[in-house]
Amino acid sequence: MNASVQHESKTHQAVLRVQGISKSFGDNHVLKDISFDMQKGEVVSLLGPSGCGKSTLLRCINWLEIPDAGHIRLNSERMGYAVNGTKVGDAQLSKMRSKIGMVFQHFALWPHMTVLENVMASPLHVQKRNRKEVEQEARAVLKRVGLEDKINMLPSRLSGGQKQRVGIARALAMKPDILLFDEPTSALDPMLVGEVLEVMRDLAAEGSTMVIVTHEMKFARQVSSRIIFMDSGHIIENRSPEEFFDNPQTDKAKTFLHSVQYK
Amino acid sequence: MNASVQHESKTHQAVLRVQGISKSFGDNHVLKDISFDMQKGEVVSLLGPSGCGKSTLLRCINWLEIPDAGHIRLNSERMGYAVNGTKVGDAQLSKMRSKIGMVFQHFALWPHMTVLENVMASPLHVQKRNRKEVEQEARAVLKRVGLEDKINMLPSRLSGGQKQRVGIARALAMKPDILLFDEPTSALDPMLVGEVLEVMRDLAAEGSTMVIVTHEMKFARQVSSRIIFMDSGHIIENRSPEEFFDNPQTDKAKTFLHSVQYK
Amino acid sequence: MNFYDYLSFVYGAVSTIGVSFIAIIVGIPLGLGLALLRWAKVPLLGKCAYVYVSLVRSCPAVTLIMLIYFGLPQFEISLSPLVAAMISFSITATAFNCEIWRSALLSFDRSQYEAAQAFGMNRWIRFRYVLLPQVWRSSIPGLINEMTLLVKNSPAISVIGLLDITRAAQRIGARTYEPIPPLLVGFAIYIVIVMLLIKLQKHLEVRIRSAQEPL
Amino acid sequence: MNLSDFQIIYDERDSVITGIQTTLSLVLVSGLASVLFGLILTPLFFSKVGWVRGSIEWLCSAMRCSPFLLFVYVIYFGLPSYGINFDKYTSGLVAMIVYHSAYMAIIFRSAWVDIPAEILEAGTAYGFRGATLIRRIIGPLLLMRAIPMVGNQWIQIVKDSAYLGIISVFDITAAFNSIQSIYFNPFVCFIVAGLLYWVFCLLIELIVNLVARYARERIA
Amino acid sequence: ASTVDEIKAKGTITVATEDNYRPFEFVQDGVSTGYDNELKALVEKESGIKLEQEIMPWAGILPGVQSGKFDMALSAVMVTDQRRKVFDFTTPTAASQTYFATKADSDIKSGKDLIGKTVGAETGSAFLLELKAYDKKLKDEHGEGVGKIVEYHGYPEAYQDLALGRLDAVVNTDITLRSLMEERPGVFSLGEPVGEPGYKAWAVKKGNEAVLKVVNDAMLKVRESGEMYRLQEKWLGAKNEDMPLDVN
Ligand SMILES: Nc1ncnc2c1ncn2[C@@H]1O[C@H](COP(=O)(O)OP(=O)(O)OP(=O)(O)O)[C@@H](O)[C@H]1O
Ligand SMILES: Nc1ncnc2c1ncn2[C@@H]1O[C@H](COP(=O)(O)OP(=O)(O)OP(=O)(O)O)[C@@H](O)[C@H]1O
Ligand SMILES: [Mg+2]
Ligand SMILES: [Mg+2]
Repeated sequence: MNASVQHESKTHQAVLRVQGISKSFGDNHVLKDISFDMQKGEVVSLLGPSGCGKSTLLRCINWLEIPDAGHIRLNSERMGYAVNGTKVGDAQLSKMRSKIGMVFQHFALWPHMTVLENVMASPLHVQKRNRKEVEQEARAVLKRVGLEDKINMLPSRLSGGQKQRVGIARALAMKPDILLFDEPTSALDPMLVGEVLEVMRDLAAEGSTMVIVTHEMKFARQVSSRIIFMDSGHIIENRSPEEFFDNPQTDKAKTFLHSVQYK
Repeated sequence: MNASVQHESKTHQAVLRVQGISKSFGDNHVLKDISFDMQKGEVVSLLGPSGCGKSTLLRCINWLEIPDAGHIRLNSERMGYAVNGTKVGDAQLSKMRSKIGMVFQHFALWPHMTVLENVMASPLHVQKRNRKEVEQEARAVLKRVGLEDKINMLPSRLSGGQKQRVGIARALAMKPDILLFDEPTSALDPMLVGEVLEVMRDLAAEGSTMVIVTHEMKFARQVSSRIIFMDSGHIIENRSPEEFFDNPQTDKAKTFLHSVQYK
Repeated sequence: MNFYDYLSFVYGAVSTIGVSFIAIIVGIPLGLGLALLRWAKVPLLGKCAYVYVSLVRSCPAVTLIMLIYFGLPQFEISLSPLVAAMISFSITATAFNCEIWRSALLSFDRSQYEAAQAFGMNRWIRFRYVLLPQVWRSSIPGLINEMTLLVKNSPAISVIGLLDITRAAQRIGARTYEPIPPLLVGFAIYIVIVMLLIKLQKHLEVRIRSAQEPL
Repeated sequence: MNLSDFQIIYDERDSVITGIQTTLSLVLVSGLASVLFGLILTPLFFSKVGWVRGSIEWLCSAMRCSPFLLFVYVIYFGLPSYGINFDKYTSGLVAMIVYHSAYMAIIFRSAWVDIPAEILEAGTAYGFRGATLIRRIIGPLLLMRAIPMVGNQWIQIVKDSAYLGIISVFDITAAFNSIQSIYFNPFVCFIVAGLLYWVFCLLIELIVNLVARYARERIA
Repeated sequence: ASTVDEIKAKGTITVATEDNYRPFEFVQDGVSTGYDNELKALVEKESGIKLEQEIMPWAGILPGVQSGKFDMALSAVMVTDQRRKVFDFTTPTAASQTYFATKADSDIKSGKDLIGKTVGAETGSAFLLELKAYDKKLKDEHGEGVGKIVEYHGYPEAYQDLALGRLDAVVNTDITLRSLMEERPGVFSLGEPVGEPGYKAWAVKKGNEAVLKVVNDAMLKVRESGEMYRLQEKWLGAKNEDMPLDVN
């Protein structure tokens, strides 16, 4: 993979290093030797046809799915393993995970908590930070996504776009080193997509490090510093948005771009 | 409404006449004096922001929702009423409805019937036509939507795009005078939208009379003979696609076009 | 235990199964009828169905069977214990089946039903070709589960002197002053009956699931 | 059936009240205890240790297969052979709690399984684990989702309590059976008993509905 | 109610018999047998009327007769004042007195020893009422009575509880208790009477004179012929030849 070679020299700055990740479900070889690096402040869009393994890759990054082979390094700390190379326990793993913010396609808010509680839950109960401080920050984050007036509502009362903005706020509140987005707008009404993309655009502009799986091509092009295109478990393109969209190298990427831009 | 005036003279040819339809849910006045006509072979796209009453209007047309005021005439027969002006019963209403084909956002296929049975159900049990003939026609219709090899499958085994094509085949099998589509592609994966629009494009080309609620602007523009734009229960534009898209008259339409094309 | 003791267990098993079986046969269609009354919100009858279900659902099997057997003769309706047991169990089964049918009806995907309406199907055709086949399938596990409940409630019939499995065990225990062995035999018989029903339920669930996945 | 029949019941109100008290205390204690034990048992279904999972499943299917009355007999007449000799009220209570805890555990397990996977996964992704995950996320969702089923089971508890009359626990059914066998007014007696049970169950439904309304918008 | 002629024409009477009341009536090897059942055969033969029998627990028998479900309780029904108000009785089938029984090693010897103890009896039985009356008597004489009275659906459970030590004593008719002593020698022992001497008889609903007459006429003949006393000796262990003819 020339992608990983390309960044090999900058290892010490990389926020995220994905090295030779493979993963199978039974006979289904879903990820095949995936490697790439991300620098601080980079925004990578992960594109590819349905079933090519994008979600599985994100889930491997924060160890929700345990890869069959390969390493994930976050700030040079190896996910799932202690410094001495032994597997870490649940407690240590939780700590590592809390440095990765994840935004889900179907929001996955905790329905029994209010908006504020959703955002405060992890800093409070996992990071065990001071309640007052956490609340202040949570309010600030919610203001940032434009939801300061929905703070005490239950998720069930919110529109899809608002739910997803809570999802983003929840991820931000942990002060993660990197944000993972798994199709954050594809469960939304077309009219509500804009408000979520807006928030993500701001985050990108402010220098957050993000991996985004999306079907919004226009957005991906505008916001990404790099596009990674996957097909059946391989990374087959890993280039700048302009290069990728204007001049795709592989047939697979051409077909893909044709089909999503068809309408 | 200049739209209804415009077509007043051609009444005798109109397939569908919508005359002064109003409908409230409690305090929520959803449709306010809606009128328009459709000639044979016309394709009308019904656009408008979420909640403006598009679905409700379609449901009023085939009397799934009973309007508070106004008439629906299909081939000059009045929906829901007998010639002498009395309300018709379930049986008579069913007959009238079987002349209107409807395609649903979430497909609404009958999951316990195979593809073929779904398509044959209404001609067989409602129109009580001869089984052999119905089966022949159903196979032909399924071929037309490209599903001749899925005939004996259950809907649960199909992809979204295939499901929706069955939905269209089911509507066609009744040989309806008019087809209603309520966001036929918005529950589909972006990759599968194309195959459904393809089928609809063919139908339009072959001269079917269709009302289409959709968020696919490019498609609406290509395929429609007329665009009706609704906002909070009113028709506020009713013009040719070129006029509407290139030169919207109202601010509402401008905002709407901006927001859906934003991404 | 002697030969007659085993015979009395067989006799008890037959009456346990028989009474439950009759109750199911009666309860399934009547329950469906009540459920439809409630589902369609038929003005007065729907409410009556609700009260019926609520009352019967809360009445213990023992109490209901005593009411039927000892109470009805007051109105010159004199029933044999077997008939009284069957009626009392059918009353219960009807109420419970009504709830099972109703929840299947309520969770029935409305848009499909509307599709049937939109495609010109009248009330009967909608019921016969769209509603019933699906509701039937989604009710089967509940209905079989209800059968196991009926079987497990069958010891109630011993209160009016019918020889069910429990009563058989109890009589033998009372005679031999060794209560445990006959109780364990009774236990085993129930386990076999209920296990068979649960097997059937699992079998049907698997078949239904493979035949019909949610849309 | 006439007024004097009701008069008889009124005259015998002492035993009726005793019966109501007995049923009420049985239902309250075993209702709450079975929820508690059910909650304690539920995580065992998800244990990583095979025999733990196996034995909890065995226990629950044994309870699902056995009629309550038979179970009561075994506890009441069987246990003394092994030196455990509860009085009849305690036997009844123990039988109710053991029997219905198994059912509650089954209910909670299915509620647990029904929680959308993504929501639990979000918990894991955000660093929740073990006891914190159960306490903050799984637990509240589990309880709220199970409410209607728990209500149904409580009604079952009320009904099963009537069997305890057969081992001479003086509950509502036993009280009225005693009255009717002295005064020969079975119809009135059992109608009144049935109505009393109805009131019990309506109360349960009322409470459950109140809680369910609170829970409805909090369970996804 | 029908007349004597109607009954004779029809040829049957429906009767209810208890299923577990040794030695009067009980099920043995699937057949209902015992003193009352053999007496029934004699009465049928004498009267030419068939007595169609339902077997059920005690709790259902008197209510069944009272509500008209059965014509007669063909069972050893204790004759009490309260029952006389609702039922008419045949000529008595046996003399009976209510006794208590204890475990063999019990230190309860006399009725007075029951004070503060737990005593069991069957729901709706005459023995329960006699026990309550005795309890009242104890209270009047000694200031305190029986500790606790427990009602049972049937005697088998009561005997089991007695054996397990949950009960200190059970009250029942002397006849039944004697048969219990024979069956389980060394386990239980018979105590003292707690009631007045009384009689057992078959019962019909008050005013059902035709049935009573048909049965009673036959039964009186069986008694006169000495057949009844023979059966008493066989099943109850003693002849009760000096019982009154009418106990109503
Ligand atoms: N837990 C699992 N068990 C078995 N197979 C799985 C599992 N998760 C995913 N898969 C399979 O792995 C493959 C890749 O799935 P994945 O969800 O990663 O694709 P994706 O690229 O995210 O697709 P989409 O765009 O549809 O979300 C699919 O074939 C899927 O069926
Ligand atoms: N059965 C109903 N009862 C009450 N209100 C309803 C009902 N159906 C629709 N409404 C309300 O009527 C309004 C119009 O709904 P409708 O579904 O027609 O909008 P729409 O234009 O189809 O929107 P969308 O693009 O989201 O499908 C909405 O405010 C909706 O909440
Ligand atoms: Mg995915
Ligand atoms: Mg709509």
